[in-house]
Amino acid sequence: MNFWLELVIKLVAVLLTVLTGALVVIYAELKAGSHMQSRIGPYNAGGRWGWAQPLADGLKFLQKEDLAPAEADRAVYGFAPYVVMMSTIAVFVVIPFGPDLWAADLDLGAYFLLAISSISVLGILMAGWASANKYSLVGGLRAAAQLIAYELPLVLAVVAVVIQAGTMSLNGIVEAQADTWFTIGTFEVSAPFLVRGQVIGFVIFMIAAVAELSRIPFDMPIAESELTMGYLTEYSGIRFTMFFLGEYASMIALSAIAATLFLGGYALPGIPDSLANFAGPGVLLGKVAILIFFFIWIRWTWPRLREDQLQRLAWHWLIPLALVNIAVISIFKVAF
Amino acid sequence: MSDQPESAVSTDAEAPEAVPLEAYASELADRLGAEGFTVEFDTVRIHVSPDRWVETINAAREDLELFSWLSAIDWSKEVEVGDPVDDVDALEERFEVLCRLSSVENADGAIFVATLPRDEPSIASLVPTIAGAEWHEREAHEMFGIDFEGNTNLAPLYLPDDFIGNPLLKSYPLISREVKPWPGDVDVESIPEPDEEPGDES
Amino acid sequence: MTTPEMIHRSEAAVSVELQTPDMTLNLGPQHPSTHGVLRLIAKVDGERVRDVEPVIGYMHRGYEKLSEVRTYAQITALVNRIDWVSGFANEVPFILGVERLTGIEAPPRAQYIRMILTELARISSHLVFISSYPLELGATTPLMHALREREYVLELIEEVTGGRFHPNFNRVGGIKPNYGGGSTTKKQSMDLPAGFFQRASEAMDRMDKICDDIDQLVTGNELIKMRTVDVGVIPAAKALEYGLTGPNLRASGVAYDLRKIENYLPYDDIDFDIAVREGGDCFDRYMVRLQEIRQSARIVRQAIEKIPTGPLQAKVPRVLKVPKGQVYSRAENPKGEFGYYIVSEGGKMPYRLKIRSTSFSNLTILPWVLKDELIPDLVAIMGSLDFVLGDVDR
Amino acid sequence: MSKQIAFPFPGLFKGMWVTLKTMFKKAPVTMYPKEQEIPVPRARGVISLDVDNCTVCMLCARECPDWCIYIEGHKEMQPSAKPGGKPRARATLDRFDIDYSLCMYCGICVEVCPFDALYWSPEYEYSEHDVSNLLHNKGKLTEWLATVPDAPSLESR
Repeated sequence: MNFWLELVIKLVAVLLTVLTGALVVIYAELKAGSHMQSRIGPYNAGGRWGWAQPLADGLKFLQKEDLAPAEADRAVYGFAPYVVMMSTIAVFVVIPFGPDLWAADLDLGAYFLLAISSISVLGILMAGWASANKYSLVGGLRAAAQLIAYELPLVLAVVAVVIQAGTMSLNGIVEAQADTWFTIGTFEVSAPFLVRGQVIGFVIFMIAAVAELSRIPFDMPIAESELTMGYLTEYSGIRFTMFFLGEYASMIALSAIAATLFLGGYALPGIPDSLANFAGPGVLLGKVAILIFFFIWIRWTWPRLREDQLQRLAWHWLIPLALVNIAVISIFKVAF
Repeated sequence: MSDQPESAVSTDAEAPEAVPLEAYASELADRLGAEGFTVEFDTVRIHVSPDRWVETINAAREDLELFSWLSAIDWSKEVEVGDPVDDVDALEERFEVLCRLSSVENADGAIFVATLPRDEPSIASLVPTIAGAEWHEREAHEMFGIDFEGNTNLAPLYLPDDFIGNPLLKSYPLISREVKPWPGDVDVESIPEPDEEPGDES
Repeated sequence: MTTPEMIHRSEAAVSVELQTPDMTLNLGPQHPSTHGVLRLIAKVDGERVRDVEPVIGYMHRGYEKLSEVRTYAQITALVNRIDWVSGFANEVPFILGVERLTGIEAPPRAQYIRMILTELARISSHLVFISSYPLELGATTPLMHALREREYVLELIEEVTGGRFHPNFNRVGGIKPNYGGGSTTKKQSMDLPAGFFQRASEAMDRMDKICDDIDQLVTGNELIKMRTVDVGVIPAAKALEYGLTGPNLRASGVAYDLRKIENYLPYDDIDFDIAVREGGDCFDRYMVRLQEIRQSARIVRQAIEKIPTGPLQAKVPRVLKVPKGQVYSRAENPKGEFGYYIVSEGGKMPYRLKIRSTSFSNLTILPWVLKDELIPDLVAIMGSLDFVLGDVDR
Repeated sequence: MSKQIAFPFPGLFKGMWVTLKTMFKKAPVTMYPKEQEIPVPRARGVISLDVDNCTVCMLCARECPDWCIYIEGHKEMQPSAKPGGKPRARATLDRFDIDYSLCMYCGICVEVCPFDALYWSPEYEYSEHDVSNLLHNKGKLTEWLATVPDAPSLESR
């Protein structure tokens, strides 16, 4: 196939996945959250069950004036949302949706993924600093401290998976999970890494993912009751939409990563290889949906932590635990 | 439920204590060396000399632990709003500063009253010993113009910084009641006399 | 887990190396955490609040001045707007004060109705706290769950008084007269409507259930404990010095409840406990209120069992003459001691009305208790004091 | 409830169970413009006027704490009910306005009216785009009279 045509198709596919995915997740959050609160959520927009609410919200945001504070550093202020959005979208490039359904299969997929997703810290710091607002500044700094602290357990949890899989390619990791674990007679049993001893790694990854997303219980950077909206305080219109979509897109991205690394990605035991390319996206989306529901569920149930408690959780508990996890996994890998 | 004994409802628990209440008040006034006391409607008022204001209240706090509130009354002959006092001629114009202390064990409690002159009223501040009095004193300062010596932060509490006047003084008019006529003032026109009715004139 | 010493030790290590200038952070008057128009000027050193100066008065309506140009009947309509989440409870001390001045005593049934409605107001006020406090800590769902249940209480209040928030239901010597449907009904009082007892006891069952739910959702939640336990500790001596009353004082271990002490309504017929906790931190203040909802539900249940029949209005002269005198009348409001110092000079209107509003006194402790706390704790402590700005500013 | 934090954090999961249960329950929501709640009979929604009963005694206007009732009237001579009797003066209402932008719904006017001319109606749908339209005149106040409900029956004990 023509290289350029293929590139365009892949780009459009990734963009569409990200944007529609984000809209769907926003709708899911509105709806599930409101039902958890004895409300009914969106109801009127789009006729049935208010399915068009995220679209309507998006349109509304587009119409809003794009305000910038007089004291703001215009260039940085304006550019920050796109940095966040970009880092999120770039993550999707390496996620495999089927044995042959991927935008790019890098040898260092897992490495690329962690590297690119930490760029969003920059965007958030830019937003916090350039807004010329004390709430934004405190929020931005909180975000930076938090994202850097939780980048480590996230990486360490992934390292354990990479050790177990023996490859950094995401496709390779999925295939490693689809491979035979052991056989009972002639029956071949395969299982995702979660079952194969990565429970602690998965829990660490999920906690760190929530922190990376700055969602409750780790939403200090935007803590409404303290900092009004943290680094987002001054943003409006299209730029706010970027942040907003970025947040939900990265929620999908992190869920997809977790599904790929720990839950077997597009592979599902029992689905033959011949069907994997067709069933793969569905399987992956199903797993992503479960994880996203988990994110939504805790967001509407728990309160938030305090900044020092959050740091203590990362440095005193998660990072040592992740290191122990790596050691244990390595020993098992070498011994068996 | 008419079989419910009516006597079970005792609302005025203090009524039988009326005599002990006066005994309590006089005992308290004696102990604190106050100028006097009044007990009316189950409310104990201990009159304190302004010089011994802080001293007396601190002594009283030994068993009346809870600082409840502090405020003032403007006794004025000139009344811009509301009803004037009962007997205007006999009134001695003055400020009364009130401070209520309560016991947390029982219903004991007393209102300490110090009388201040109406021009340049000033009294020692309670803030050094009762930190909670600060806002109450600030309120009394801005509302009545009473100076509390020793309270370093007498900035307006409620009112804007550039507000002029002391709104709770009786001489301070209530603007909202002056800019609009009272609708109740209109009366239906008087009944015309029969011989003045238009038809009869001709 | 986290002890204050741990925080201070880690802070000390940092502050030796980094001397940073303080930043002034302005919270309010429009800010999500101040639920009302409270403004805090906080000097912060990083996340730590060094000094805080509350600015109030954005909602000052001058009730003390307005009361000087209103008759006693008109003031009753005014005072239930002071602390609007428990409107009924504000009327009670005022009307009791006027009754003490005039020497009129309301009949037992009227007093029972007052007691039932006061407790319903207490439940509704505490439910607002239970809903808004986790919200300040970031939990959004208890808000909706508690407000959903509060609706049942407000419906009860509305059913009896005609107003959800501002009942204006107390009259000197009894309760509000009936109106409409011929002049004869006007001489009767508004009795409880049919089916009220049934609906009230059903609503009280709901209150017990929501308390259990809130226990699961909030009280037992470890994150809530991490945020509130040992945060904003107010020792009893400080609380008394600053005039804290109500749940804020009882959380510091002082069993001061005017319902037991003053006995201004037939509370001695009812078997209930004062909720007291010893710690004086945010968690204890929260727990006291949660327990008080259960106790109030208990009071309402007993009251609807014990309510006597009989008249609702004592004999009151057609033109009510309030004699000359001064009275301090107080009652246990949901937020603490609420009092009116009424100075009557024998006129139609009081000569002076000092309103001892609860939240005002409860808020005076803010500068002391917020000093050297973290910004997130500032929000947690402020919320735990449970104030209403209308009650602060009057 | 203890202040201690137990390790496996049971409280976190109990909370999640509560929200999950709530999610599958029907939400107690009234879809306002489509469905309407029926207000209780005693609800203080709007004040209605029975012009025939009004004697222009001004009591309500005088007792109103907000001064939001405006009344004007004049007296007319009417032939006596009995033949040959003296003609009587009867007060006629010219203007009766309630300014609902000022009204604080205390109900004092309804209470003091000695001739049952004022009634509370629980109607609440009279919001306006322009604040001046909240001044309801005699005609509009009379229209509300049709919505006044009967007083509720009382608790039997």
